[in-house]
Amino acid sequence: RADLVEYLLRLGDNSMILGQRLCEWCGHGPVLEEDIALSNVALDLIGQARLIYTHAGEVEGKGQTEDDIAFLRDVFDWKNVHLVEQPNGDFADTMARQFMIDCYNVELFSALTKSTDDQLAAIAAKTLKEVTYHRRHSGEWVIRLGDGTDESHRRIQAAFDRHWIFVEELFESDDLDARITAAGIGPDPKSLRPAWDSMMDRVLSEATLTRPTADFPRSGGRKGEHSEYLGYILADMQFMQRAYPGMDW
Amino acid sequence: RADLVEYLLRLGDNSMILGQRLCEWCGHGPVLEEDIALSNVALDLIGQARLIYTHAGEVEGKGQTEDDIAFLRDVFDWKNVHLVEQPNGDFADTMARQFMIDCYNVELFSALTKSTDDQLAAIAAKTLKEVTYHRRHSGEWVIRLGDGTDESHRRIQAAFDRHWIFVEELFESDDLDARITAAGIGPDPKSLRPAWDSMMDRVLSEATLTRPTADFPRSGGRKGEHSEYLGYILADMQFMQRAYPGMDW
Amino acid sequence: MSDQAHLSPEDESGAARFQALLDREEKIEPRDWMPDRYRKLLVRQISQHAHSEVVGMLPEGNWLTRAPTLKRKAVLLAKIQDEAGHALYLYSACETLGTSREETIEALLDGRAKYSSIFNYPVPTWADVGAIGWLVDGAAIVNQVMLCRCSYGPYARAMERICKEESFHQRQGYEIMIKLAQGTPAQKKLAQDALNRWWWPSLMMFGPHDSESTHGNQSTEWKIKRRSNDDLRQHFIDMTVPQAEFLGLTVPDPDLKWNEDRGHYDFGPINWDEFKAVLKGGGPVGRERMAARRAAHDDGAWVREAAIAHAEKRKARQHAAAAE
Amino acid sequence: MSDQAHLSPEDESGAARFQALLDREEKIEPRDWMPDRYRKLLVRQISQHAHSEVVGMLPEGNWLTRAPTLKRKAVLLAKIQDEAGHALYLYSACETLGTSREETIEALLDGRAKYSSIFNYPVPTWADVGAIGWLVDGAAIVNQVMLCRCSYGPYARAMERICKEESFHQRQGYEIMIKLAQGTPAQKKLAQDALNRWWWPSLMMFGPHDSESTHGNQSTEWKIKRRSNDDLRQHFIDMTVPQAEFLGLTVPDPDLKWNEDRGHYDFGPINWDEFKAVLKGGGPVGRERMAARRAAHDDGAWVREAAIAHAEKRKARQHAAAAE
Repeated sequence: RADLVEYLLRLGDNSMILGQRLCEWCGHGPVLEEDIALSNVALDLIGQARLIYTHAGEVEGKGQTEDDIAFLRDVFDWKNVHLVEQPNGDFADTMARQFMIDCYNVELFSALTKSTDDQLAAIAAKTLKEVTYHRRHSGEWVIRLGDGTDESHRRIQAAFDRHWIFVEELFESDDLDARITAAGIGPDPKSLRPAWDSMMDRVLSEATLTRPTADFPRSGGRKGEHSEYLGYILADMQFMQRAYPGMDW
Repeated sequence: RADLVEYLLRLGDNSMILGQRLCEWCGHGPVLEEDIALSNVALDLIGQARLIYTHAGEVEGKGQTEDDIAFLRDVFDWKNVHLVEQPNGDFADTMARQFMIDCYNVELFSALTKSTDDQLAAIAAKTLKEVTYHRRHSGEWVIRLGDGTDESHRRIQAAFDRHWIFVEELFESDDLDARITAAGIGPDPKSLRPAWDSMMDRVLSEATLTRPTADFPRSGGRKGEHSEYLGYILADMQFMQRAYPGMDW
Repeated sequence: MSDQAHLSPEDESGAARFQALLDREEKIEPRDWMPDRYRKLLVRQISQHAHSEVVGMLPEGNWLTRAPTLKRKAVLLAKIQDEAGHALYLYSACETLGTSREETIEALLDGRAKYSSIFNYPVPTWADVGAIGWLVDGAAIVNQVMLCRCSYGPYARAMERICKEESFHQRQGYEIMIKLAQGTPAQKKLAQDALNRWWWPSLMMFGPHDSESTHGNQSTEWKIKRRSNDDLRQHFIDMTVPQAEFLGLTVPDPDLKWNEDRGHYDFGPINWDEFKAVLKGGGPVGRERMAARRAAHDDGAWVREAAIAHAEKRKARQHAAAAE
Repeated sequence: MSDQAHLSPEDESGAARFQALLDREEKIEPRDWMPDRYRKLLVRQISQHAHSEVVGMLPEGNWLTRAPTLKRKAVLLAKIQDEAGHALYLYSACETLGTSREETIEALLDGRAKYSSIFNYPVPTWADVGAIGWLVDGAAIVNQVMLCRCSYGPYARAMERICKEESFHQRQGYEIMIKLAQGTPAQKKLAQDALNRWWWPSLMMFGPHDSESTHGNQSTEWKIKRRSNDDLRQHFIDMTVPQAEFLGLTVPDPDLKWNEDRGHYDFGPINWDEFKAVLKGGGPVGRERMAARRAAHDDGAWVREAAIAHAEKRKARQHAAAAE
């Protein structure tokens, strides 16, 4: 049960932090339609986090609500991968990051629809629809920017180059993953890689982009090791719950 | 006594928030000497805030420490003027902001050395030396940038133009000021204006800069009315005390 | 020189038809003849309304990253998303009058066009998010309900869609206020402070007194505006004061009291100097709002160019493929 | 081909004197003759040290805005200020060897020069600030105490000044750790986590094993380096383990234990693959560190240019005034 809670946090934290990052775009998008699209994606991600946290709280059985889980943990207790906590950068950075995680999420939640944990399987079924739409949206932008102007090509290529050091971490497995896989709760992260690779290659090629390589991949997010960005994200995100503890909003 | 506490917070909050802003420069200055100079100014300002807060806590007599005062108040309880919470912008913005407040502080603390509150008079004597040095430093930069290259002239002029809407607020008086002045604790803010104006004019002229005008001056900071920046400043600044309440560090 | 002075015979029949439609309370549609000034007045008003939706995303957007609960964060996101949607409807309505979205946005960015000056006040606390929903959206709805009966068809229809969502927003805002008002003393203080700051600016949203309104008359004749500023303002006050009482909050107007004879609340004098200063000087954070919009526009230029370039490439390829 | 191979007669007497100074444990001074490789080795080492001070401002600077108390904030500010000062001393020492600060900084920014890779680890919690002071500054001091006896005068003297301040920093860092270790369970956990993350990287600060060290021998012959990497590392461990015990924290090395025979602590194998990867790939946040330094340099260019332009204008004016 502790394993399941931990595993759920890994899932929920990815959605939560990426959703939080996307909130920063609000009102600053390159075109109104994208303001709407980005907040739509953010809304889905935060919705996913809420479902997953609520489930985690119930499995844990200590009465933790979705808000307790989101607002009362400090950096080292967060289990998200490094990719989702990266700054938004320019629109190309945001789209490269998004497409990378969307491709991952489609494979992950697709596998999770067969989870032996019924509740998680149900959440995954709902989430799969959302992330499939996200992938279409970000994928289209990757193609548009890659095969757009010289400037957009340069920017989106640079964005992938910058973010490629975060790829390995997505597919890292540890003991917990082994137990989760054995229990039929979730897939072995490694097993998601071939499909991710082929989707990535297909879209990069259509976008006339070069697949980057990474010398020194980041890792450890799932174990609570994070970049210096996360602390700042949490300082804003948790301010109200920290400054006004235990109140109803 | 409540008046004195409130008045001390107005003084301390200006130093605190400006010191906090200057901390953001650390490691990002245009040249190492300025990294040192800016952190030196920040150090002085934070030192001033500590003395003033400690005094305020003692006058109030409810056992509040300097840290309680700095870390446990939300936006609306802060009494600083708008000028000090403005973003650092470029080096010109920081120096224009700094020179404006330094000129103000020299006049203010000079008057406060004659405060009927002995403790405040002692703090003012120490502070006056510091802010006099600050004013020399920022004033030299204003001249250097104004009478430097075309680009630096343009930037520092733009910086003054941008910050001029915050001048009026420095010299606003309210009922509290009237009582404080009557009690001989501190000067009427209005009375500081002529000296400020003449120092400003002298340096702007040496810097070959034009004194700006402001259509719609900001106000209300001393009563707790603030820009949207302050909330973000506090979210970072107060994170530790909020997340780990009542601990020793 | 009035519009009537130089009408061609064709225009004359158009003008007659236009007046007939107005008289019969039917809608003017994009392809109908309409006086130039009617068109200009509408473009001015609709684009100002559209810009207000866009700029209005910023003050609340401020709190997306800091909303106190996940539910509130999600609701706020959905609300701001709606506002972007409203802006799209309204830019479309402008386009039916022959003004492209690009032109309309240019006018905002170079300062020719206005947006509601209510968004030039800062939003320093979470309670402000509640107060904006309750009071600002509340005032907007009073205006918009009237505009659903406006004589120009596309605008009236856009307003109908918008009104539905807006009343949902107003309810959400009020719900935030209820939570605060029923909460701890700290929360109640947040709520009262926000009401203190937003009350008078909300009243100013209805514009100057009827006696001073510049566009009022023509707008009323053409059935764009169907109730006067003072009338709408009174309606808003009558509706809102009981809500404040229910919350247990004090409206910051010592002169406010129910007038049995009038069947309305009497209220104190509005500080029009502040109104004018905010309109003129951009208000406490007007500069920041416009800077944010300009930066979004400028930083997004390469994205918009890329989208166009890609669409053209794609079209050219399809063409080439079809030609083979 | 050794330096000796193409010495002029003048150089030869210089070389003799250089060796004699070394032998007598006297300092080499800037105007003394010295072998080219000695000079290069020093420039490499001193500039790397200077860059480390500069880059080292960033990880801790991160916590200036978030320090938990005002006192800690002030102490941390003072510390970082000292580091900038150390960098100044060291850049000056480099200049005595004929390399300007600009050249030295260029070499950092274009990636030719290195800095201590310890600063390429992230600093996610406040306890890291304590651990950096305790362990990283502690390791630095061990190295620096040795360098106070280095053969090059200006470097040795810079080191003396630096050592004094550095030991103050180390004490401050340890004080942070004491507070945490004596604090609540949450604080203890922060402290233990930080120790876990910083222990091994601190040991790696002393460089590869003596058997693998590339510059060690020549450095030792020239009395720049007076103790071997392994020797210094052992000294650091012997000094630090009792401090960890005093804190009640567990050093993350299951093989660590006191060896009565050796009179030293035995310790487990160091993961040199990680060391090399961090050196090569920049470590977890190397890219961010260099990006921050480059941005500071680029954004500051106009300021430096303005200062020069103004100084010239002023000089020209003084000149003109004097000529009148």
